[in-house]
Amino acid sequence: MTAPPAVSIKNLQIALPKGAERAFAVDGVSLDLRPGKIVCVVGESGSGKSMCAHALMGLLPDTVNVTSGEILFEGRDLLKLDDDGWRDLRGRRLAMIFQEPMTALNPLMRIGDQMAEMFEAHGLLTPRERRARALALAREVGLPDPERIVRAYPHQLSGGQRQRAMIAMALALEPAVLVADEPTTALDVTTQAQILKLIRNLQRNRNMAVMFITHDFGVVADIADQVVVLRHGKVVEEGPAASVFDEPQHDYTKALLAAVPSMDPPVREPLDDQARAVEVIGLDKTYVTSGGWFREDRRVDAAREVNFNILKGETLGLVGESGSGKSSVARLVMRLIEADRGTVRIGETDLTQLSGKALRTERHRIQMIFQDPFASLNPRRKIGHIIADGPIAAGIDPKVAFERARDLLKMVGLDAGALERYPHEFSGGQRQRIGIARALALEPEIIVADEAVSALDVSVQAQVLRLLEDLKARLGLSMLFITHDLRVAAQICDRIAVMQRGAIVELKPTAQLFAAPEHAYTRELLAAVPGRKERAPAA
Amino acid sequence: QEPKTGGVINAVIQPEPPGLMLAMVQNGPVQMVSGNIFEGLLRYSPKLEPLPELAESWTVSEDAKTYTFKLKKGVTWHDGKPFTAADVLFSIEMLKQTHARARNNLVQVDKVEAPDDYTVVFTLKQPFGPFLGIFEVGSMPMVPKHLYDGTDWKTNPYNNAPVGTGPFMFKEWQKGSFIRMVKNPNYHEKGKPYLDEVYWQVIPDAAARSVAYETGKVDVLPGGSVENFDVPRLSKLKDTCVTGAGWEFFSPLAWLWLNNRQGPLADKRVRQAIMYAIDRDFAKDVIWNGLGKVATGPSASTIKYYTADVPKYPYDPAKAKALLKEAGYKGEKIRLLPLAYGETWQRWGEAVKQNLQDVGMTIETIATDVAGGNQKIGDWDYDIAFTYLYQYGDPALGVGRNYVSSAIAKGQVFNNVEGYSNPEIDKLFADGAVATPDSKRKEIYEKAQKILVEDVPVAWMLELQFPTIMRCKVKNLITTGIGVNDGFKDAWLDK
Amino acid sequence: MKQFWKSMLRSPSGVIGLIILLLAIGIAVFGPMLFPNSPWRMVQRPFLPPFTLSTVPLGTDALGRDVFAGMIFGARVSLLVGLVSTLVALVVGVPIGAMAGYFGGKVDDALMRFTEFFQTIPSFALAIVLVAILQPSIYSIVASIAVVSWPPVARLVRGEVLSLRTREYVQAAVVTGQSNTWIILREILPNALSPVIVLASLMVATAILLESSLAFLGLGDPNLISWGYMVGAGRTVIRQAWWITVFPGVAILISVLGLNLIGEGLNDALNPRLSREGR
Amino acid sequence: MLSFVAQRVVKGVIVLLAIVVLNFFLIRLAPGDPAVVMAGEAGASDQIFVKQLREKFGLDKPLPEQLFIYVKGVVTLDLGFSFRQQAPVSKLILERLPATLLLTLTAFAISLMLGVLFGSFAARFAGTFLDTGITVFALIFYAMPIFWVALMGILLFSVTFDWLPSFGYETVGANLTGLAHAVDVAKHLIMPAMTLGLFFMATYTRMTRASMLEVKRLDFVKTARAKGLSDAVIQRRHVLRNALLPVVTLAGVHSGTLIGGAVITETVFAWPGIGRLMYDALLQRDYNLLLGVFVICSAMVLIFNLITDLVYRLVDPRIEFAS
Ligand SMILES: Nc1ncnc2c1ncn2[C@@H]1O[C@H](COP(=O)(O)OP(=O)(O)OP(=O)(O)O)[C@@H](O)[C@H]1O
Ligand SMILES: Nc1ncnc2c1ncn2[C@@H]1O[C@H](COP(=O)(O)OP(=O)(O)OP(=O)(O)O)[C@@H](O)[C@H]1O
Ligand SMILES: [Mg+2]
Ligand SMILES: [Mg+2]
Repeated sequence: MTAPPAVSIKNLQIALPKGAERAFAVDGVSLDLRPGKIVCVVGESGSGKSMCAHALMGLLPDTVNVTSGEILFEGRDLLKLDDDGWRDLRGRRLAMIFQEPMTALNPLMRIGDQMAEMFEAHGLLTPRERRARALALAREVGLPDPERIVRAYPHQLSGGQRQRAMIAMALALEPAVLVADEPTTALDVTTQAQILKLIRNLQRNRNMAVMFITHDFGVVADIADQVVVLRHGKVVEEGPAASVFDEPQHDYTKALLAAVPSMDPPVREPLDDQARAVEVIGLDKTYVTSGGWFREDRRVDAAREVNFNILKGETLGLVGESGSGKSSVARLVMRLIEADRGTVRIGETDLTQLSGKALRTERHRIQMIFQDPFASLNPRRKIGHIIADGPIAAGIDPKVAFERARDLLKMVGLDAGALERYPHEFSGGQRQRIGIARALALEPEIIVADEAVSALDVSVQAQVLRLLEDLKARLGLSMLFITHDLRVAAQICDRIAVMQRGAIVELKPTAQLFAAPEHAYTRELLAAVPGRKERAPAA
Repeated sequence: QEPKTGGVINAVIQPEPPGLMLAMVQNGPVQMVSGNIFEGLLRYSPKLEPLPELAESWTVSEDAKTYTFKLKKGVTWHDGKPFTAADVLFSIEMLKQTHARARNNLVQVDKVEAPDDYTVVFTLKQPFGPFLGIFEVGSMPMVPKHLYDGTDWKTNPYNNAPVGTGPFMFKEWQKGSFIRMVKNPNYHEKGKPYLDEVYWQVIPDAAARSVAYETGKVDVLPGGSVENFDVPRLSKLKDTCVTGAGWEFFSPLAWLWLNNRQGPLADKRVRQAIMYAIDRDFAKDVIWNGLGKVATGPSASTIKYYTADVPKYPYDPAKAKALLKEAGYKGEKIRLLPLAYGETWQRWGEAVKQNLQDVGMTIETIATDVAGGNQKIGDWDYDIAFTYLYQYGDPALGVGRNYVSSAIAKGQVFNNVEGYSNPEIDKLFADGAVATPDSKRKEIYEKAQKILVEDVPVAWMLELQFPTIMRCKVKNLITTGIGVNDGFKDAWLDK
Repeated sequence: MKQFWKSMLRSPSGVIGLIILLLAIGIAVFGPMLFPNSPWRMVQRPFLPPFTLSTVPLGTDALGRDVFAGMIFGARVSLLVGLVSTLVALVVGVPIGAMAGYFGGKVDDALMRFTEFFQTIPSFALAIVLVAILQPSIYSIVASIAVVSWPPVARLVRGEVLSLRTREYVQAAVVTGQSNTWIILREILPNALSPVIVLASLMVATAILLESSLAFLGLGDPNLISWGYMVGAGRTVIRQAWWITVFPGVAILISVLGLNLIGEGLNDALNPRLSREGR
Repeated sequence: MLSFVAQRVVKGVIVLLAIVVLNFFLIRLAPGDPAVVMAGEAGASDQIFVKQLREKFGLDKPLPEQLFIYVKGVVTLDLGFSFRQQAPVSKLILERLPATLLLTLTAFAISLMLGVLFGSFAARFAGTFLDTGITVFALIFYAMPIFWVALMGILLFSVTFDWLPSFGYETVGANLTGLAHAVDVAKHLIMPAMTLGLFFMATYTRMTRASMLEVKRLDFVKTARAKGLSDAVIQRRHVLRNALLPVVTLAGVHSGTLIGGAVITETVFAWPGIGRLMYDALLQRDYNLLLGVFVICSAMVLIFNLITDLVYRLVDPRIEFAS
């Protein structure tokens, strides 16, 4: 049954630079990737998943070194490869999808060109054919309006769209081994389902070996052949998917499985008698990008007549396909971009009417957790400052602010040493938590969380969600919770709004929505949630 | 040696002239180029004796008040029209309005008449000794009446393509690059000019000019176009001839304006102390590379009626200190204004400053560019200032103007800038201009020189010499006292 | 701060640069005290080549003045002109560029038009006019050079800020209610620093040489000697006496090299991705 | 986009007028009087003459009236009459403009190309001997006075080897046409363009290097490597393009100032350009000519600024046109 492994990682040990939270990012990891099989690597954020993946691609950061072990691919030890050797393998034989879509794309190159580069790098096809292939790829990964998207620049795409572009690139040359570092984290469930199917198909047809890093157990359940559980850089459990799910051996695995949120929304008290914390009336936003000298302008309706309100202590979920305008609505509510029309009210204050200092002082009432954790952290500021700056600006004594930053870090599961480090020294999930800590630091009334937990592993996710619930209860916090993880939405939201192409198509209390979705799109979404077939893990 | 005909000469012109219409603009480079296109009635030998040019001959009446010029016949303008006395009359009228020096020179003229096409008669109000010295092409160029009469002179198109009677015709001017003039085939002196063409190359950097000469791209470096420091090196090059001749008419003399009006410098002894304090031989040897001559007084040695029999001021710091002490100078600050004409002059300013400081004077150098310096001098806002001036052959033309009290006026950069006022000197110069005969004039001017040198209204430094460097195959370039300014008429190339 | 110095001292270029600069400043400050002779004094025969007499090790200039003394005394003025005018240019240019880029719209328009006024007049001409108006002195020269050197800084900073202000971390700072000043100072400028450092360390040389061009026109401070002055003064005799321009020229070159090395070290020290490990 | 350009042009014209007015006063603040300068040159400085000159140039009129006359002229594209050269300013400038543009644009292209090339090499081999070598090389041309570099070039290539002409724009009197003429001009152009270009090169070299080192560490470079792209392509396409932004900014600033900034180069090589014209006008206080040059330079700079902004947009699509 077991074909010879396509890649076999043996006893890999990767050292971190001085000052990092531990000596080795990865310590003695061994695992095999077999053709036609998907190995899911799960584990808490910061456990060294990405490091393994990067080592496999020969793309470890300068400051990090492999201290021992080997990675065998087609009989060669990749760790001993020279530059030319790597160049030949990368892209063609080994491909990778990166965790953070915004920074992983060249901001100055059109999407289509970046895709076409894949072929160019290996001297394949003519330029014309490359362009045609790029277009086809865009279509294949389900990018909407592919003709337009291939001409767009990364910043003009939604997070999910960017991620799909990345996936398209990685799959372009049908590599023997695909390393996917949380490839669907930023995607809505329908797209996620598509992509998973895509990867699955390709992997089956081409007999591709896949290393799939994720923390979404639904996804694991759907696609994994093998599961590897990492913790603190060590493999704690490994085995066929079914056995890991059914008979987890290690306590940690058990805990992880226990933390997977269920699709059944808990019963929630109706909050009707509460005051309105946020009121959004008739928001419209159209992006117009000038198309160049003679080309037509590109227009995207990111918000069309968006109306909703959030009561005090309530969490409103905002779900919808990638690119439907969720982040845009969040930004409009935050007044990071100006609406074409419409009003945003916080309590009694009309945020859209304020400006300057008045706006600034009101801002601490509403805080945001950004979708892209890396891009939203200043690369030249230490974490301590990043978190404490807001409170200090609000007039809190710096000492107190730093003290609180320390507490907050602890609260989101990072140790105090993190205060002194820079953003690039953290894993994706850790950065996400830093973002959360920053938003909480100001003790806002309202939090706009744009995919706040999507990069977190389930245990931390559960922890953070508990934290948010707790804060909500304690401080009467309201939340606009943007997510595409419907399980999470089910657990945390009082009501859910479903967005499609800039418009809210359905808005209902959670239980009602899950029980009786009206809109066709909502039904589609619910059907696409991964891991449904599998026995629901205990909530 | 028989002159040979044909050939092209490349000469350097520095700086680029602002225009070529000599009647309208008269700075050095304009004269140098246009002096070959236009002509005057006379030229002057190196001894400054008048020579015929457009005037064939001239006579002076007994009372020295009527000068009759016979014009040369058969002279044509470059456009073929004949040159006649009418042109002379028109030129004089025009120059009176556009040519400051000509106007000054002509104040003694009562009337000018043309009894026939080839005779011009000047009648003076009173005898004017230097009168025959004002007809050189730069001082009184002849202008074509038929092209200028009744037009707006300022915008006349012929300003850009001047038409004269000279040996060369204007052909082309690429601004910033070169001016080209070609042989006038109908020139009135048969056989001349010998050259086919002359290119005046505009090369603004002195070092680049030397290189252009070294690499054979130019053949003639008129006086002042390379740095003094370069002269010895260039002179030693193969086939290179150097001459200091050709400046007799101008005789540039450098001195320091001393502001006689105020402060310590109002005291004659302080001014004398300055003369003693400055090492002029050092300046000549080091700064001017041995070129030129230490000046003895207000007249250059090439000027008429020059005398060396005047009080002497050798370099004597001790004496200078003594004089300063005697005058009660107590270290009051004295402002020195160097001339912003380039490195040589800057160095000279520094050397003089050092000399004066050495005898205990407190000197503050004031920095300005040329225009700013002119303004300060014109406003009498200085204590000591560098300058150098042309002398135009006769003390009545180029010397007196700097010392007579009638020439004191604010806003001008020459004439009596120093504010020296001595009735005796005023009288001597007034008499000298109109005295006859020559021996009488000589006596007067020698007396004036002695008084001036004793009084030190300004501190005379050097008679400057600007050697012309050229290839030895260029023959006969400098034949007159005005040098290259009309030199290409006689020049020829020994191929 | 301590860490900053530590990483600065770890980069070899930074160390070499610092040594050069300290040396130059040391000469500028203490040189004239050790060398009491006026550099204007004519001490030997003119055009004495270097290394012939131990009393005038670097030879003499056109007037027989000691080139070595000139180098020592000139350090003070040249470094002053170079460093101070660059500093002033930065103090003016950085805030203007940052504000223009950050606020955009009308503010940007107004500030950029203002910048254009200074930027569009050829800088050399403007410097001459300004010095002429203000009367030449070390102060007016420094001021004029600063006035003509800040526009590129402003433009550069603006360009960088323009692209940085859309970054998400800047938006993150906006939503936490931080003041614009804070955001510009803390979030944006540190990330725009590297090109500014490069530009500034180059500007010093331009300033030193601009001073020499002014001196050449008679608009230098005639009572102070500087490297620029020496270079300019030796210009005409370059072919007879190379040493008059070459020595001060080399001094300028070394100072500029030093400053650029410091800039490099500074860049590394300020870059968190490098500071931990060194290279 | 077109409307953006149109708007900028309108604004540019307004700025230009403001610049004219301010320059008008600025120039006149400088001590010195053109009439006195000219009288001085003519070897005569009596007051009648100076007064005559002042009348001729309209300098006797009150300043506001002079300004009015001047601005009126500028609006109708008449830059006035040069006192000293006795010719229309626009004619004088137009005569020189082609030479200046040829020189500065060539120099500009050289400096940009070499600068970016060397800069990317230095970045690619940062910390190595090659990097240091490039740095020192670039700085030599930057820190050494231009006239020195120029003269050394002349001594080497004109005097010693006799390969290149040492001065001028073309061989005077050769009357070449067509290709021969172009070759002749190119030969004359090489040295001045190199001198000027090498000077500006340092800035671009250093800027490119610093910027590339910054960009090199960004995530998308990793993506590019994961694609299997060769190092050269990554450097060029991904790193360099992203690093180019500050270089473009600076290039924009320089391209404008280059026009009037080539005084020394033009002087040493006797290049008949505008820099020299301006310099003389300045020293002689030829107000109209000086103002004219300033106006032309300003217009050039404004045009280049606009181009820079457009190029910016090409280089960085994230920057939107403000309207
Ligand atoms: N700055 C911009 N300029 C032009 N178009 C933009 C811009 N930002 C977003 N868009 C477009 O607006 C649409 C909505 O984007 P938005 O980021 O709000 O989507 P989203 O719902 O948050 O998606 P995701 O779940 O993938 O993050 C997308 O089609 C995107 O391409
Ligand atoms: N450049 C770096 N310098 C120092 N430490 C680093 C660096 N990059 C990552 N780390 C540390 O290495 C460890 C492993 O990081 P890695 O990115 O592999 O985590 P991960 O398992 O992918 O987590 P996530 O699910 O959050 O992405 C973390 O503790 C992180 O803080
Ligand atoms: Mg990761
Ligand atoms: Mg989004």
